[in-house]
Amino acid sequence: MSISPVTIVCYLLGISAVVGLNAVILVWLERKVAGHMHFRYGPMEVGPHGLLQTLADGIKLLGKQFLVPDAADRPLFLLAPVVSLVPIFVAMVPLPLGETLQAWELNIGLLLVVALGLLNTLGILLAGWGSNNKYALLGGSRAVAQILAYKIPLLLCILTIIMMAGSYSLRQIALAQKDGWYILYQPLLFIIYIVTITLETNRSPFDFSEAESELVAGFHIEYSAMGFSLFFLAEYSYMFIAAALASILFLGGWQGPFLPGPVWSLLKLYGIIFLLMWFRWTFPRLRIDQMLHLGWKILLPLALVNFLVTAGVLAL
Amino acid sequence: MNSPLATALARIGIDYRPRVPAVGLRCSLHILPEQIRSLARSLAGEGFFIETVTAEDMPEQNRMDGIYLFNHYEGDMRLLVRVTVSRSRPHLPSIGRIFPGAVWHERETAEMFGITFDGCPDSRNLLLPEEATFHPLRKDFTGV
Amino acid sequence: MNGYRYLAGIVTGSVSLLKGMRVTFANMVSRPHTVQWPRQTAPLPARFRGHIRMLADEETGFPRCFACGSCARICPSACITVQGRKPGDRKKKVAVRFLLDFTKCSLCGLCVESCPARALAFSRDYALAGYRDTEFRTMDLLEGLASPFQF
Amino acid sequence: MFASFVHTVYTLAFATILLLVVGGALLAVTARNLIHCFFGLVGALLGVAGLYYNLGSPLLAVMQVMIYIGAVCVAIAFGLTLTRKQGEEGMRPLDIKAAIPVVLVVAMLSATLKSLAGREIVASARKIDESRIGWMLLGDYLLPFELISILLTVAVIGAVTIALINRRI
Amino acid sequence: MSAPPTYSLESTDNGNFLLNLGPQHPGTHGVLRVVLQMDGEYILAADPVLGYGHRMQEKIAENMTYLQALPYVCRMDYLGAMSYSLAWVCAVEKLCSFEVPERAVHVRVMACELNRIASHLLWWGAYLLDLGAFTPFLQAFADREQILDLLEYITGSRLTYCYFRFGGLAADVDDVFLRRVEDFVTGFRQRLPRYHDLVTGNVIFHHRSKDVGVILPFEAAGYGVTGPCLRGSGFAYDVRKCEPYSGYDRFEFAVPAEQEGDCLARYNVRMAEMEQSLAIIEQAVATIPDGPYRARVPRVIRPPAGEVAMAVETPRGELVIFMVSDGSTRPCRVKFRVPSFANLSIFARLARGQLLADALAILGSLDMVIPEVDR
Repeated sequence: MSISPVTIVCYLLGISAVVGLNAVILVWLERKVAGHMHFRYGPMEVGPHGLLQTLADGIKLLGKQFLVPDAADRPLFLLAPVVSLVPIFVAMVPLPLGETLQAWELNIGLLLVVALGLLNTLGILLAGWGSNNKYALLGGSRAVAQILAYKIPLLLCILTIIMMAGSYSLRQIALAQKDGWYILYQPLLFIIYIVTITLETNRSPFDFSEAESELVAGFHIEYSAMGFSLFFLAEYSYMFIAAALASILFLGGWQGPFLPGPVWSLLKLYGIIFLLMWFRWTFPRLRIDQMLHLGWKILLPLALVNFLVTAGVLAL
Repeated sequence: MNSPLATALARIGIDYRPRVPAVGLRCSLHILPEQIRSLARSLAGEGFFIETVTAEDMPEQNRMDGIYLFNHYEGDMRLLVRVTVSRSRPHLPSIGRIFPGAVWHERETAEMFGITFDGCPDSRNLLLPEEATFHPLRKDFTGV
Repeated sequence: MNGYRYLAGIVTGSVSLLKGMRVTFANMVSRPHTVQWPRQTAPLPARFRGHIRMLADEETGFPRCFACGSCARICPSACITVQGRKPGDRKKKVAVRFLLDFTKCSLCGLCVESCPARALAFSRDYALAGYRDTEFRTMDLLEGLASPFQF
Repeated sequence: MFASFVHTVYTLAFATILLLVVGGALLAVTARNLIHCFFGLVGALLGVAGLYYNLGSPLLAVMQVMIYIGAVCVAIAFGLTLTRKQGEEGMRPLDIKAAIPVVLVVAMLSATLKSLAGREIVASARKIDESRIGWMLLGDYLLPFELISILLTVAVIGAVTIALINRRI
Repeated sequence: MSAPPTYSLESTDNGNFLLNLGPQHPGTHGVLRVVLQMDGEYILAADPVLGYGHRMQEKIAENMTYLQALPYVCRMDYLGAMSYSLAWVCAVEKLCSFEVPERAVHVRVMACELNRIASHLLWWGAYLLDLGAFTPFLQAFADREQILDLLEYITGSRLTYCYFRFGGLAADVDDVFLRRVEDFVTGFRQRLPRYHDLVTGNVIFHHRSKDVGVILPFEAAGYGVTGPCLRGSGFAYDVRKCEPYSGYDRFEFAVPAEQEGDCLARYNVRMAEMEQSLAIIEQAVATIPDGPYRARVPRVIRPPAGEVAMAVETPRGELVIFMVSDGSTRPCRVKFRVPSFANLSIFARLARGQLLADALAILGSLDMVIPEVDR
């Protein structure tokens, strides 16, 4: 309990750096992946292979005017991007990216990350409601309907892992996979988990709350400049957290031969993020009721059966 | 020759006189405004579909022709129906309740030629602005 | 039976998704189709229709146009203005003014086809840019050509 | 010097949490806009989670966020997005009935303060093992635990019912 | 068959609200505006508002000579411009009884079918874009680009070709073109399975398009639905077969039709049509004769007085140009019966009671070109 404020400030700075850098890299990576899947190059002009394009875009966004619509609910409208972004800084605290690379070893780290992941939806709802725009409102209400469908299978996945590792601590869970990654024991669970994090991070084929072809831009339709980029930052940071969690829960975290721990961590993490991008640029979007069907009638029973079977095997 | 066209026309007592389809028309009729609804009903019953409703303005003769094109999904049975109305107060009965697709064509014809379609379920302008009252496809229209 | 169909549906569905992912992955590792303009340019076909330009007579270097006006008459969007004058020593007129309103031109090419003197051709300019619309509203096609009336 | 700085930071953090609880609660009961009320509630619950943390039980704090914000509030929000009829504007949240809880709360608070007067307050509970909580929940307190779980089910069913009442298609 | 939708701007009580979809919306493919009365995500009534791109094409055509109107006609449907040109030149040729040389007929058919494939490819990508998938759009573009290159090679233009002339073509094709067309046909045949792998078999796509937006056969007749939308509802009606024009009776091809009438049926019809178009192109390339590419026609077109209805199967369906000539150099009355107009008119009927996402999928599956609707 006795961490000095200086350390906290250092950690916050470090986490901010990770959040910012991650967003820059992911935006670039997303554009490149999308481009090459489309027989295009993606950004090529700013920097080698367009590496600095995101930075240029960020500077451009900084210079733009942040518009608040007259009809918007001003306090809610301003609060929404902040509500989306702030939990990330806390959720990154217990993530171990290496043997020693962890801001704070917390014995309930996993629960903290999962709990804070929920606040993203509140941010989206806030934005949807505060914008006073019908498309945004539809986007916000879709996000709320979505959370009910995926959260329970997600928690079941996590419960199964907790049961296997016997700890809530992310570090302990990773260490418990010293001899064999959980993905080898639980391939089905891994698939369910990947689907639920696709839902959690609002990415295609589940990007209902921003559904471009239906709701134009959904919940962030009225946001410009920094408001928009904060949402962007939040989206990519949630991806980072979800993928980090996946690599820790199923792929043994930082553990791997030859390479140092953080490198393994980032490799696994970005591998999973690439998988999410691959989904996005391949699949059409589901309909909202089909997503509910998927969540309640496919993911939930599978996760539950998997949970019970695992419990049975562990009890024997 | 027992084509749907002959059957449909026979039912309302119109002689079927096929034309050489060199001009893309199997048959061309000139009927009275009162007949159009019963003709449309008879054609709908035989499975004809509506191709278009339009008009032709002939200011020299001070008349205006409503033009209906019907066709059948079995193919090559295009029927042209002309209905002459007065140019000063053009009125035609609407077939929008028989062929729902005709409503848009009638709305377009109404705004372009100033023909009133009696009983059309929707009489707003279709392509022109809501408040437009001019009729651009009339021959004497030269611009707003 | 229902349970079987439920599971079979999940399996075949997943397989179909994997198939799609295989296609996109194959796309990703294949060569991009885009041409990185302006560093690279795509080849222009021989029949490329740019804005029209005036051809010069090989002997005199004067414009081939003798201002018959058939291009201006046939142009659907009325974007050609042409005037000619008869030099003292020749039988035919020579164009002294040939203006193209490129903002209205629809590049249909009817003028080129209709020209009895074969004086018009398509240019190969495609990346036109300017600071004012007047640059394209009155494009002078006689620019750079010799004229019998210049002293 | 440094210690006092640390103290100031902690005080400020605690003040923020208090502000969140009290402000959120006040917003939740006084706001005229339903969604403002909702986010007041969220703020108050978050603040309570902060209080739990300050009392030395991070597990409880996280559970507070997960269950109250993640489940209950989302269920409420779900209901909100489905029933946007009356009550967005023009609702009168404060009438005479509102005085009753105010009186009760004031009475309870004063009683608590009176009983605490003169004692030293130690903001640190004994460190508890999470697995013990688990065993307790599945052993001695199984029935209350299951009863509480019904709460969420009821919330979800309620939301669905509200949604179905007005569904015309 | 029911009356068109009625809505009133005031009826927003009971949780209903009006949603203004367009005129600038990524799902409407152009400047189409649809006023939707919504109950949450469900659409109670839809009212398309047209005319944002209205240019009075019919009046323009009536004020121009027959030749001058030709470039304008292409501008209505910029994705199937070849078919539009073909309809216009064929209508005039029918009025004047011009003969068209065999070589020109083959090239016309080739160009139109290439254009049809290009249009279907664009539709394929755009429809999947409506469903939220991005890659198909550019995958389709990669192949469409090759078709545009081919057409640009012979016409000099990539979108609004203005290539056909009364009595023939504007310019002849060479052997290079024919060889490139053959290469394209074989290449595209090989690439088609990738389209099916990526989309046709996809389970999400199936869920999104099956049993969505069903056009019943009797409704199709009532609204005059044409083209692939019609053939998805069980009618094998194709103008190329029913009233062969421009030598289509010389080529062997099937008219694919499906019974279900839903978005998936329309999708399957278009996919099958692309293969049929490939077959037609193949035959046209194989049998193209030598000879003139353009018949001698008078310089000034002055058709005899009369009327003609020229039907052409564009990528979107049956286009009828109804033309009345009074013997002068300009048409007296021109009516364009455009396929998108009829297909869009059924949208309000299909959208009622659907989810917003489905309504956009239906709109996409109807394959609209808004400038064609607005004219």
